[in-house]
Formats: sequence, structure tokens, C-alpha cells
Amino acid sequence: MSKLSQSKRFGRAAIATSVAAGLVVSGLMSSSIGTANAAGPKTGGTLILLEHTPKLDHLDPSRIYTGRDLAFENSFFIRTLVAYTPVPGAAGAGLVADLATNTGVPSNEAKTWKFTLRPGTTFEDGAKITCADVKYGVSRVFATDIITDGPAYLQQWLDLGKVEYKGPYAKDTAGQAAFDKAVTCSADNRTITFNLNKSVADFNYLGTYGVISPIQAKLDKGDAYDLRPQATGPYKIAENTTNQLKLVRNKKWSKASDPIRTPYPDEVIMKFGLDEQVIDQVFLNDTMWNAVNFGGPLPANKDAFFQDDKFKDRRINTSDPYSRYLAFNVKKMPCLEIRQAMYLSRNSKAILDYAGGSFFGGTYSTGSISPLLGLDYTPTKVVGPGSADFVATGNVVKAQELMDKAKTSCPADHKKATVDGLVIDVSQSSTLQDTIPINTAAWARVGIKVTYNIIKSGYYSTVLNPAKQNDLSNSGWGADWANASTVIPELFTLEGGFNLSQNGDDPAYKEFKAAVDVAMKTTDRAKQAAMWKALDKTAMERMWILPTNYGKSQYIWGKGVGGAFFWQPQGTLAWGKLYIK
Amino acid sequence: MTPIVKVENLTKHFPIKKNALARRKAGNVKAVDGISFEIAPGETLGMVGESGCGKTTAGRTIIKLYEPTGGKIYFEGEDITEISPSAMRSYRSKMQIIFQDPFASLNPRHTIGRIIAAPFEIQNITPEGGVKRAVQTLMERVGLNPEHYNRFPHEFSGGQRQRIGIARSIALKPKFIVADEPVSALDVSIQAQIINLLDDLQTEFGMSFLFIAHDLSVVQHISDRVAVMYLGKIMEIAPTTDLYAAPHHPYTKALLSAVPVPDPQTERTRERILLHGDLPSPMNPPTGCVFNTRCWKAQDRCRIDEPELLQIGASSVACHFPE
Amino acid sequence: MTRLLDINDLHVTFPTEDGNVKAVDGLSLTLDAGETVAIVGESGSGKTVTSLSVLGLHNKKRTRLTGEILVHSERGVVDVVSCDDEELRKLRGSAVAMIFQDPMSSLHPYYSIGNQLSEAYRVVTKASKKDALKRCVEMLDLVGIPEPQKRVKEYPHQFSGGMRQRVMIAMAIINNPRILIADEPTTALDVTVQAQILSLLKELQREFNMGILLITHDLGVVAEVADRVNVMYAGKVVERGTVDDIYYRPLAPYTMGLLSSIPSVYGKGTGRLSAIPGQPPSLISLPEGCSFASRCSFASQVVGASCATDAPQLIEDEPGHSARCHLALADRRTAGAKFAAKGGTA
Amino acid sequence: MINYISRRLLYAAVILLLVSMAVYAIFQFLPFDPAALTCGKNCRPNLIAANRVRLGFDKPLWEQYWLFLSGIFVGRDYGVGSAAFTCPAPSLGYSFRQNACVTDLIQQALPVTLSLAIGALILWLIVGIGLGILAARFKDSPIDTGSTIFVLIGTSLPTFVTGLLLLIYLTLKNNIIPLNFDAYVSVFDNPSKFFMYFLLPWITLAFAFSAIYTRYTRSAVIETSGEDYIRTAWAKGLKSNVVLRKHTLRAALAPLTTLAGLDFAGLLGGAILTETIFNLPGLGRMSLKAVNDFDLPVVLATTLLAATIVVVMNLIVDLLYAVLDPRVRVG
Amino acid sequence: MSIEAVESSSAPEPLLGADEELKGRSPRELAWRRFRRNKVGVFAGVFTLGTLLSSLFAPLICKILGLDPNELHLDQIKVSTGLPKAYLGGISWEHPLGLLPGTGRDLLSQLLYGSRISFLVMILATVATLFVGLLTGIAGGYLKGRVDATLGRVTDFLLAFPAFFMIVALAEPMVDRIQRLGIAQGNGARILFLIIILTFFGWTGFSRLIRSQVLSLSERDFVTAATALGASRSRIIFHELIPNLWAPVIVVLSLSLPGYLTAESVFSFLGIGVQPPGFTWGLLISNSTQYVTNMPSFFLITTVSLVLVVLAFNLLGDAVRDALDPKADK
Repeated sequence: MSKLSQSKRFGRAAIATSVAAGLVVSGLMSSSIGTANAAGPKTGGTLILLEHTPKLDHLDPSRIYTGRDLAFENSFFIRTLVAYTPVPGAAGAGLVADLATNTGVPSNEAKTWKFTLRPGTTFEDGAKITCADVKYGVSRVFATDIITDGPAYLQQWLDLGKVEYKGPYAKDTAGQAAFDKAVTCSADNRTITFNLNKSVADFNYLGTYGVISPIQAKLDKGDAYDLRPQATGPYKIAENTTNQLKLVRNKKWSKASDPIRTPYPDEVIMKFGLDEQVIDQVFLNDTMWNAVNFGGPLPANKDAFFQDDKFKDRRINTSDPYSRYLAFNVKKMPCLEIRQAMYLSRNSKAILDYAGGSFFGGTYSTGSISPLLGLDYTPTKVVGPGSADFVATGNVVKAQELMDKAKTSCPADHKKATVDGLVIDVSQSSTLQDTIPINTAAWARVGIKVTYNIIKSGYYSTVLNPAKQNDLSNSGWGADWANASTVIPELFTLEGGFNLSQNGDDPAYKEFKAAVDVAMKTTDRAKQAAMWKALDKTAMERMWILPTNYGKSQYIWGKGVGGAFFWQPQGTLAWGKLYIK
Repeated sequence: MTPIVKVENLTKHFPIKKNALARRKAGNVKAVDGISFEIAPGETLGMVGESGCGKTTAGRTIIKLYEPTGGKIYFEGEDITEISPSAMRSYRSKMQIIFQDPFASLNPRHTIGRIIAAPFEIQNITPEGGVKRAVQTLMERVGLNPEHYNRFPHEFSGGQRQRIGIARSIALKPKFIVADEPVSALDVSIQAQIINLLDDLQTEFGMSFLFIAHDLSVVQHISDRVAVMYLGKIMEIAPTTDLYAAPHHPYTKALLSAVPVPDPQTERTRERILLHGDLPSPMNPPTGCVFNTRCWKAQDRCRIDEPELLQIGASSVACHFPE
Repeated sequence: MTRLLDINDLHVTFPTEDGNVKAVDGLSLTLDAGETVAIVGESGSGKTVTSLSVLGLHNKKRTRLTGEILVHSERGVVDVVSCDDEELRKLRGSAVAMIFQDPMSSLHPYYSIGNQLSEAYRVVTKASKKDALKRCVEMLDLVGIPEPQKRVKEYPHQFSGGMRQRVMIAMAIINNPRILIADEPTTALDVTVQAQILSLLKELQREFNMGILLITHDLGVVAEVADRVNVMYAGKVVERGTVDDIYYRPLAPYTMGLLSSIPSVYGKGTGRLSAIPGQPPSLISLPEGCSFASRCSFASQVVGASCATDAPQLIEDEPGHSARCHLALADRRTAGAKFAAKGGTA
Repeated sequence: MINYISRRLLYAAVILLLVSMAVYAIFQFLPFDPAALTCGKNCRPNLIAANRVRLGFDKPLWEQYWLFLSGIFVGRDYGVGSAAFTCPAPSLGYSFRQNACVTDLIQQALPVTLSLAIGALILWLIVGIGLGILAARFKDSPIDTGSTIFVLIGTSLPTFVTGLLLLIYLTLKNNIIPLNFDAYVSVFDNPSKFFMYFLLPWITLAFAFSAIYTRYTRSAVIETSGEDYIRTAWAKGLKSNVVLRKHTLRAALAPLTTLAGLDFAGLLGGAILTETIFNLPGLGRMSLKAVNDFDLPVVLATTLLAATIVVVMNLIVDLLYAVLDPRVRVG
Repeated sequence: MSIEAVESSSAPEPLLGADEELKGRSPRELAWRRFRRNKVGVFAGVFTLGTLLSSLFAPLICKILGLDPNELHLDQIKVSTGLPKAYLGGISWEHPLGLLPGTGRDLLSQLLYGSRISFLVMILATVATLFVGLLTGIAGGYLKGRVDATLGRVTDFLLAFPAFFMIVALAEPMVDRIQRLGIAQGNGARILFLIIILTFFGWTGFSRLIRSQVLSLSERDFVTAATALGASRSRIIFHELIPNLWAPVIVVLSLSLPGYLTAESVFSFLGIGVQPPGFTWGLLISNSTQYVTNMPSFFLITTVSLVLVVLAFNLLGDAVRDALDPKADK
């Protein structure tokens, strides 16, 4: 299977802070991994993570979907059935058994998956983890009115027949019966079986998500469980207040039962809501030795960190698994020429430069699939370097031609783009003050007018609501695991959980959807990869999204922190491996 | 002859509100509590009393700057008690007021010309020869330099400002003027000038005055008759000479005896009547005769019965035991 | 007689944006024990500034003082103009006390009467609080406040104007000062109350043999209580003499004018008052000659000097009776008789 | 006096009731659907409808208001089935964004804001009044000029600039005040930690206020010094510091009670800027975050709390003033 | 409660006696003369005027200097950090105050143009505050009775609201409302919101001030004199009262102008108010706070600009107040 496998989600923080909307590839996938393991890991001390957003999205394992949060929580206090190996480099993408004793056993053409629980695993209150707990955890995901925001694969894949299951909170006997059939526990309560409605060859990768994790029914408080979930890992939550999350050792956790985690620090504290400038100054002035920057440094400070030898062993600058783009709302902007003109007239270089150029910012996009997805990736030659009309600072001539064409072919849309102005949804970020003028100026060259709708909070829940989404929305996506099946269908089919393009009415959609269905059923991975590549190309030709860049991430940590490396499948540092020198 | 002004049992009470929310009336200040008198054309009625006795309120109520609480006001025989403020407007040219404080009574933002011209403007009257000429004539008449037409009040001294106020009041040749302590804020030497001016104007225009003052000597000088007020009521009203020569009411007597006289020998020899205590609160006046708490002649009757204003010779006195 | 106060050639000026205001221009006076000396004048004549400077209460930053103010205290003679703040402070309250025009605003609204009175007592005597309070009650009783035990705990706003002035007097005399400066003590009061206060002052003076420096504009009050009188006009004393001198034999035209301006309850309310024409001069640009010249009806009769250019000196025309005028003494005597208060007619 | 207090209490209660109604109405009429915000990114109309019922937004406005109001006294139940739970009285609602009873959230935040406000109040009163007195006492001297400059800068520099500069230069760059990212500790648990935690925020917040108070004190002292009763005090032969302390200051500073009380009340509602800059988990930051999250129940509750504090402080200030100024006492 | 209107008060001593020599000067001229003597005030006035003019004529000035606030100078920006390549934030002859980081736009022209919206908010909010405050203050103070009581209660009610917080809370939804009603769009709607909400919470204080002033004015004898002459209510309001309300109006101006200017920057800092690509001082300052250490020139220039203007307003206000009220010792 794939060598480079990816993970995750629209990292809200990653996108909001360091990049605004970025660009295409240069091909170089350098992961300058800073590892300064001179003395070797030590136990004890307090690890402090500094973060500028006010809170993690969720703590409830069923609701976690942001890559960063997932990595953090999985590293410390939420164990899942399977997990990624926390080691540097490509090896980190390998699945290992965590709460389970294996990485899942498929049968029935991968329509049935079995996991057996590892003995000796407990919750923080000492209760043994049983299959019933895992099953209960899975059932919660169906209470979509309360348990929001998690991945929706289980709802799509579990074989519930025609019944709509409403989760454990509602009195829903029919649904519960159907669910009990789809997910079963062995007599000894150690083995859990998932019955799927179709073949999913990589279902076990979903096991890295908290949606398949044990939760004690008697301790479940619905949405309030989010405040203080029961720990299954080496740490438990001691304090969760508005400005810090404090983890302390979970005495009930035993090293013997956990093949992955190495809990070095005695305490882990995450500080929320800090000013980014302040965070950077903490590291520049070595004010806190035991701290790590949970996000990245401000663009203006990047040189200070990366040009100075003082930080030689305390920094990482690496490609991250996200593909950034602006999603067109095709319903609102059905005119392909204008969509293409918008792509071509952008000043990609300026935006990438703003994000720090190829060194800090990343590379121009060549499609919707990130190069880190290895097997499924190839430049589409439709957009980005390698395509005919690509000019880094914007192909104004070609764009103007398209605009002129649009004037006759779709006059209403042309008027909308040039007279009324298109509205772009973006989430609030300090970089907007600069990226907006750059983009506005670039599009103005071909007479396209844009205004920005800045959304302060709940960005994705707003733009994912078709009624609220505007003409374009800024976004980013990384594969949930190393298969473009978590990219192309998610982004471009109507069933997909992250379709911002509203492309159902596009003339090419029907054919596209049919091809996706075929690809999903294709079990030959190489064949499937070829199909994803082709579909990626179609999506670019139809310009359902306006691709910007494949990004990079930077991390900085204090003098006293050791063991930092980039955890490729999670797209962040391997938090659980950090120790205090 | 019809009196210019006649008031019958005039009352003015001010409600006291203690609290904005409840708007409850906590009580009444009985500033003027049933006074009656009349003023003949060309006559000056002096009105004296200590502060808080209600003389200013009386003056203002008579020309309806305050709405009376009770009683009747007749102006030239017509009942103006119930007349609305707008209907009152036509009467305004016939009755005027002169104020005590020459600094507060002139709008500091207006020129003298504008101040004195206001009566013409407001009453929509165009005097012969135009407003400006009329104003300058008036200024000359009250002893101001007509060239100062464009100056502002702050450029004048107290006495001059009082002249400006007087010019404004007489602009429409009113028949009746309430002069509310017109000289008490002025220095002695200036005070005499203003008294003389008022004297002259009365002679010239023949208007009636209600001359309010606390200074008994000034009142004596200018009035034909004098009313003495105490706690909202008239204690005694009499022709000036009678009142000063032979006061009937103990309060009048005490008041007169308290006035210091600029004559050392008199001061050394005369007997003083010293009143004890202070003026009672007008919110809660004593029952019976309001003066009984300070009166040396007070008997039980005085604390129960309120004395009527009764004629004794040319005087009217409200006392059970007049002298 | 015991000399209590000597003021010699006192000049008070304060600089303003428009020029120097000469508020007091060469004032000299004396005060002996048991007597009342009045300074009488109209507004702006400099009388209040004089009273304040005796206690050093004038605004020191804004005011320039020259001359001598010699206070004869038990500890010796102190010149208020030149002594230091500490010496001045020790004079206040104990040797020289003062009562002010407006009893409404002269008491601290936030402290009880007892508190304020005993403070005045204790600052000089260092008595205990209890003793001081006892003394306060005595003093309140002395100045004629009924129920002093109860009222000593009350606050100024609970007192009427007359009562407050009594409190002020009690506060002033609580340390038996030798000099009492009364600055318009009755101006803000009603006549009946004014009479009470004046008689109280006279009574207390007799009892404690104080020297009272009375500042007033009211010639009636002066006639009632003063022994000697200084008439001030535009910062200068224009006439000085005993009270009878001033009222019955005035020698300065201004004094005559003043006397004749006043209507009197005992005089005949006949015809016009003889007013002084015009306005007092500006203290910033005083005329070169006699300040009163422009208003003086005798200026034209002066021989041998020009009222407009030569400033007259204060000359003792009769023993103890001085005036500032160029007009021949005989002429002034004749005029004075005409303008004199209608003496003895009452 | 009791009569006066009870009438004032009644008035305060009426105002609060009106304010709560107004706030409730304002936020209900806003153009967004609170239920739509509760279901994350997988929102579908049936989910929204379900959440509307779950959170009680389906009921008529007056009923919602009544539930809210009664919740304050008897607590309130939320949710259905096994996910049901109760926010005990006094319940100010339930935050579906933070999954917690609003009362609990406020309980966490209030001590922080209280500590911030009280500390800053003390600091700015000391600095403001002290400097104001000095400036008045030594009028037109270099001290006065210096205080004038302080006043001008203090009143023109926005708080967020002051705060950021202090944080970066005093703490991060020069380590004059040690960096403190620790969580809030109560003054009773660890005074020195508490002190260090709040030192910078106090300074920041007090900076602007002390400038205002310096200005006020200076002019009040100068004005009062010209009062007749101060002249009386001098005439008694009191020492100058007694005149200043006992007579001038008492009268000059009494009205300051009102000013300080209301400023303090305003801060208790949340020193939004200071709390944001220093990342203090107080009411201000909580409410700002709630606003950004459209976390309506929290917004509602904090607004009401802030209003309550203003009204109550008004009451306290009036009563306090009556104690300070005997003239007001009669009421 | 005064029973008898001013019966005792003795006249202030006219220290200077007769002023026959003084020429006919209006109170305004006198105030102007006093104002001119205050050097700091005059300087602040000139500075304020200069700032307002340069804001008004920003397009002209920028044209003369050859500056364009929207022109990007990406070539002058260092790719890795986004800071201007040149020393001191790119201060040069072409760009006297340097360039903005990130985009390389000219800071001077940004400041000039940005001041227009900031000043617009400030001035319009102040004017609106004045208008509402005057209206309600005069109504309450002159008409008294029920009108006054009602206004008083409304004021009490409004004062109980935590204004700052309400503004923050209402920003998004209200702007949304304004846009949906089609009154204004985008930044226009935001500006409108700021003006409305600042006025809404700002008028009460002014209204109280005016009310108390009108209350005391209407007790003054010159108003009574006008009544006694038969003047109508409107004449009394417009001829007698309003001309005497200058002092409180100036007080409000001197407080609310700088207050609203700072408010605009604070709300920008909190992400309320005008949004990019529009620019205001508030946005510039909140942007510059990210560059305190990297590009102090940017931070200093924007912050100092704000502080200077606020300072100038304050000083000017003080000076005008002193000039209008010579008795008030500063």
C-alpha cells in the first residue's frame, strides 16, 4: 500500500494563521527534521504548549476531526483502536494496533471488519475497556444533533439497512436494533465486529479516529462530555478552563498495555488564546524553556527563527499534508470561463511570497490532491507549473480573453463578476489585511471585483451551509488517510462531507460522479490511483475549486524541549514524544 | 377707578418631589398662601419681608410667570387667572418685570440692542422710526450711551446693566411693573441712581409698581403703600407713612426696629426688639398665626386661630393683638 | 488702651492679564482692645482684601503685599507681611480670628458642628477631645444656640443662616482671640437675624474686650457698632474718624455722597435721593489725580490744585479726623453739614 | 433611610427586569438562527429542527424569556433522554458551544475579573489620587507639568497598545516583570503568584484610569481649595497638611466615589481589552469569545450580569455617598 | 428645590469697575482672545486643523506626492518575512513614512486615506451625539415634567447597559441587518453601524449635561424675562437657550471626538468595524501591533499618529473650554 500516507482535515488553525490562500508545488518535499537527541529522553517536568486560538475544537473523541487536535489528543489521553507509529519520516505512516491487538481483520471482501481488544486497558477510573464501551462510543456518532463535527464515514458505511439511527440518546428502538446488528460484540466482550454496506479496503484507517473509541455509557453526558472525556491514554485531564488545558498522569494507565506512548513529562499544559506576537517573543527571548509553539510563528518572525543558528535544533520547516484552495460555489458562479479567468488572473506568486515563498510557504498547487499523497498524486497539467497557461504572477492576457468570451457566453455572470462583485468567504485572520489587497489588485487587472465576507467564528459550519455560502470560500483539505478516496469524493461529490463546490448542476458532474463510484469500488490500489489522478484532472478542468498552494508548516520549541519531530501522517509534531531536558 | 391689578386670596404652592421614581408629592412649599390686595394706576405698592417669605413668588405669580394654585388675579378688571400662556401673550406688553440680579437677567450672548429690541420683536410691534431708533431712545432715557447699542452685557457694570433691564421693561410702556428687588444687588451709590431712575420713569409714564424688596428704607422711599409679608401671608398692608410711623403688627414693628440706621446717635439710643429664633419652614408653617412662634405677644389664641387681615385706620393688619 | 493691630502703608496688588490691580493702596490703621474699627466701602474698594491679608489668607501666589501688618499678640509683635507660615499659623485662631460674610459656605458641609468647633479649639489648646467637646457646648450656648448638647452633633446643613453665623462666631472666639475680624458678618442675613448677630457681637466684645475690625458696606451697621470708621474708595482710605465724625461731620465728598445716597426708614421719604453720579474707576488704570474726581461735584470748586492730576493726601483736618481732599476745609465743613446724617431727629 | 434604600432597590429591580427583557429581545431578533449554530458542519434542516426543540428555541419568545427568568430561581433542565441534564439554580442558561451551564462558566470567570478590577481600582486610585493631589499642591511646578504629561498620554494611548507594549518590553524583552502564563490562582491560595499573575494587567488597566483620576483629583482639589470653608480651616490656624487632608480632600474626593464606583462596575462587566491582551480567563474575554462564537446564552448572561453590576454599583455608590456627604443623608 | 428664584445672591464684585474704555467685544471675540493667548491650545488647534485638512485633501496630497494607498510594492518586500527590504521600514523620499509589511503599500498615503474613514466615524458620531443629546437635553431641561421624567428613565435604562460589550456583541448581527435592509453594504454598513451604536450609547451623558445646563439656564432671569415679554417656547429655545449652550457642547466635542477616534481603533483591534481591503487608523494600528518588534517604525508611526491627534483634540478642547469659561482654573 501507500508509502506516504496522510491524514487529516481542514486544519483551521494552520490555514488561518500562516497562510491565507496559497499555491502550487515546487516538488521539493523537504522535511528538515530537527532532532536533537543528544542526551536521550528524560522523564519528568512540565511541557507547555502555547496556542493562540481560544480553544481546541473538541475533546470528545467522537467529535474530533481537526488534524492537530487529533494528534494532540491521541498522543496523550485518547487511545483509539489503531494508531500511527510516532516515528520520524515515512515510517510514521504505518498503522499499529493500539487498543486493539491487531490493525483490523477484514473479511467478506472487506465488508466485515473485526478488532480484538488488548487486555489490561482501562479508563482513568479504572474500569476495564470492553467491546461494549467501543460499541457505545460508535453509537454516539449517530446522534448527529448532539455529537457534531466528527467524521461521517460511519454513517455512510455501517450497514443499517434503510433505517435511520438517531444514536443512543433518543428512544429509537428500530434504529438501535439495526445498529446492534451492524456493530456486534463477541461473547467475551473483547472483539468488535463492524458490518459495512460496501467494501472499504482501508476501513481500519478510520480506527485511528476517535469515532471508534471506547466511551463508558454511564459517564456519557451528551455534549457536556466534550468538557472532560474519560482518558484512556497515559494522561488525564486535570483542568480544562478557558485559558488552559492541563493534563496529568493517568495512574490507571499501564505502559504494558500501550505499545506506542512514551509519557515523559509529568504534566502537559496547553495555554490558549495567547497573542501570536507574544508567543514568538517567548521563543525569541528564551523566556520559557519548556514550551512549544502549538501553531507556527508569525510570517514576520520566521527569518528570526530560521536564519539564526541559535534555533538550529529547535525548529522545523516542512511540507504539510494540506492542499489549499478557494472553492467555487458553482451554483452561484456557473460560468466556467469566469472561474478559469479568476484562476489565471490571480497573482499566485505574490500570495506564495506573502506566505514566505517556497521556503516557508510551500509550492503552487497542481491539483486538489497533495503531493504527500504519493501514490495518488500527479500534476494535473491543467493548473500550476506544467500547465500551458500558468504564469506565476498571473496570466492576465489569457484571463482577459476568457473574460471577453464570458461577456457573450454568460453575460449575467460576467456582470456579476465585474459589476456587482463576487463575495469570498474567509475566516478571520491577521493576514487578511495583506492578502485581501493583493488578491483584489490582481483580479482588478481583468476587471473582476471581489468583496470579502470575513467570518469570525464557526467558519466551516457557516460555509458548509449552502444557504450561507457565498460565491467562493477559502478552504484547505488533507486526506484523512493515504487514499484519495478521502479527498476526491469528499470534495467533489454531493454525498461528500466537504463539498463546498455545489457542483451537482455542472454539465460534467454526472459523468464525474459515475467515475467516482467506480473508483470507490476498485480494490486494485494502482488502478484506483490512476482513476483518482484522472478525476483530479477533471475537477481542475471544470475549475470546481481554485487551487492555490500546497503548504508548509513551521514549528519552534524552547531550549528545554527534546524529542521533537514532524509526524507525517498527522501533519504536526509527534506531541507524545516530546520530553523536558 | 379700576385698579390695575387686583389679587384675591392668591395662593401658590410648589410641590416637593422627593424621588424621581415614585413622583410622590412629599409636601408643598406654601410660598404664597392666600394674599389679597390691589394696586391703583400710578401707584407703587412696596412689598417687604425676609427671604423665603414668598414675595418674589407673589410678584411672579401676579404676572403669571407661575401658574397660581388658587385665588384670582384681575388685570385692569379682567380675570386673567385661568388664561392660557398663549392668550397671556397679548397681556405681556402691559405688564413687565425688573429683576434683582443684573447679571442673570441679561442674556450674555445678546447685544444690548438685541436685548432691548426683544419686546418689539416678540410682540410684533414696529415702533415709529424703527426698532433701532426706539431702542436708542430708550437707552438714552435710562441713562445709557446709545452708541453702546452693539455691546454685550459683560461690558457693563452692575448699575448699567440694571438700566438695560429697565429699558427692556419699559420698552412697550407697560401699565404695571413688578420690580423684584431691583436694587438689592447694587452698591449704595448706584442704588440711589436706579431708585431715582425708577421714580422718574413712573412720573413720566404713570405706570404702577409692585416694588419688592427686603430693604425697608428703600421701600419706604419709593412706595405709596407697603405690604409686609411673612411666610406667604400678608401681615400688614398700609400707606407708607402710617406703616413706618405707627406699625400695627408686631412683626412689622420688629422688622422696623431691626433695620440699622445710618445714624450713630439713633443707634445708640433706640430700643431694639430682638426676635428670637428663625423663620419656620414654609413647607410646614405654624398653625394659627404664622408669626406666633417668634412673637412676644403670642397667646394661646394665636396658636389656634389664624387672624384675618382687618382694617385699622388706613392700615390692614392680620393680628389678634394689634398695637 | 492696649494696641492690638497696626497696619502701616499696606499695599496689595495682584497682577492680571490686563495689568496690575491695585486693590489696596497705602492703607494705615490701628485697632485697640475693646473697640470696633470699621472699614466701609463699596464693592471693589479693597476692604475685603485688607481683612484677608491681616490673617495672611490672601492668595499668596497671586497677590503682592507690601507694608506692615503688626499684630500685637501675647507673645509679642508679629508682622504678618514678613513672618513665616508657621508663625502666621500660630496667630490664626488664637490671636486673630475671623468671621466671614457667607455662613452658608464657610462651614465644612461634611463635618459635624462639634467636630469643626473642637478642631478650632484643639489646634490651639491641645485639649482632649472630651474637653474640647465640652467647651464647644459652652460656646454654642454662649452664642445663643438652643439645645447645644444636641446641636453639637448636627451638620451645617441642619442649621439656618443665622444659626450658622452664630456657629462661626463661636468658632472664632473659642480661643479668646484679641482681635476679631468680621468681614461683612451680616450681609447674607435677614434684618431680624442681622440685628440678633450684631447685638451678639457687641455683647461678646464687652465680655472679652476684643478689638473688632468690621468690614462692611452697610452704613447702618457701621453706625450701630463701630467706634472708629475708615471709609475706603478705590483702594484708598478717603476719610477716617470717629463714627460721629463720619456721620455728622463728613469731610470727604465721597463720604458725603454715600451718606446722602441712603434712604432711611427714619428720614422723610421725600423726592429724589442724591445719588453719586457715574461709576467707580477701574483699579487697573486708576486716574492720575483723585480717584473720585470724575464723580465729585466739588471738583470744579477746588482752588490751587487739580483734582484730575494731583492725588490728594490723607490729612488730619481735625484731631483724629482725616480726609483726602483738595477742597478747602471750610467748604467741606459747610457741605458736610448739609449732607450729614439727619442726626438726632429720631 | 430604610425607606430610601428599599425604594432604590425596587427601582434597581425594575431597571434590571427591563434590561433583561431588552437584551433578550435584542438577541432574539438578530438575523441568525441559534439552533442552526448548534449542529456543526453536518447541518441538515431536520437536525436544526431537533436542536431547536432540544434547546427550547421553538417556544414563543415570551415563554423562552419566562423559562430563562424562572431558571434563575429554580434551575433549568435541558436535553432529552439519557443526554438530559440540569443546570441548577441560579441557572443563566446553557452554552451549547461550550457544553456547560452558563452559571458555571461565570463562576469560573468572575473571580478573575473581580481580582483584575479590584487590583486595578486600588492601583489607579493610589496613583491617580496621589498624583492629582501632588499636582494640585505644587501647582505650576515641574511635578504639575509632569502629571499633565502623564494625564495626556494616559488618556490618549489606547489600552491595547499600552498592554502590548508593557507585555513585550517589560516582560518578554527585558524580563523586568517575570512572564506568567500560569493559570489563575486565588489570592487566598497563593498571594505571591496571584500578585505576579495580575501585576501587568493591573498596570495596564490602571494606566488609563489613573490618568483620568489624576486629572479629576487635581481640578477637584484646586476647586475645593477655593471654597469658603477651606478658608475657614486656614483661619483656624490648622497646619497645611491638616487642611489638605481633613478638609480639602474629604470634600474634593467624595464625588470620586461615584466616578470610581461606576468605572469599577464597568470593569466588572469585563475589561475586554485587558483580558484579551493578557489572556485572562475573565468575563470580558469570555463574553468576547461568546460573541464571536454566537454563543447566545453566554452573551445574554454576561450582558445581564454586567447590567446587574452597573445597577447594583449605582445603588451602592448612592448609599455610600449618603454616608460620605451628610447633606444627602436626609432622603 | 428653590422656592424663590435667587433672592439673596449678592453680585460678583466688578473688580475692574467701569469699563468705558473697553471696546464692544462679543463673548465669542473675548473667548477667541483668551484662546489665542494659550500657546499650547493654538498649536493644538493648528495641528488639528492641519490633520483634518490633510485628511480632507488626502487625494490631492497623495497625487502631488505621487503616492497611491492601494499600489502594491511587492518587489520591495522581503519574501521570507514580509517586511520591507529597505532599512527603517522602507522610509525613503518616495515613501516618507515607509511601506506596510506584507504588501508594500505606502504608509503615508494609507494614513492619509485611512484617516478619512476614522475621522468620518468620529465626526458623524459626534454630530449625531450632539444632535440627539441637544434635542433630548433641551426637551428634558426645558419642558420638564413628564417629558423629563421619561427621558430620565430612558437614560437610566440605557446607562445600565454595558455599552462597550453591547457594541461588540451587536456588531456582526447589526451589520448583517443593515446589509439585508439594503441601507448600505460592506464597509459602508460597518461604518454606519459604528456611528449609530456609538451615538446610541453616547448621547445619554451629553443629554444629562445639556439637561442640567438648560435646567439652570431656564431658571435664569433672562429666560424669565423673555417669558414675561410673551416669547414663545421656540423663541426661548432658539434665542435664549441654545446660544448659551456652547460651553457644554465644546466639552462634549472635546471629549467625544478623541473618544470616538480611539473607539474606532479599539473596535478595529477587536475585529469589529471596517474590514480590509478598506483601511482606517484602527486597522492600521491593529495590524501594526504585530510588528512591534520586527518593524517598530510601522507601529510607532501609526500609534503616535493616533496619540498625537487624540492629544491635539484634548488640548484643543481644554484650551477652548478655558477660553469660554475664564473662571475655570485649569
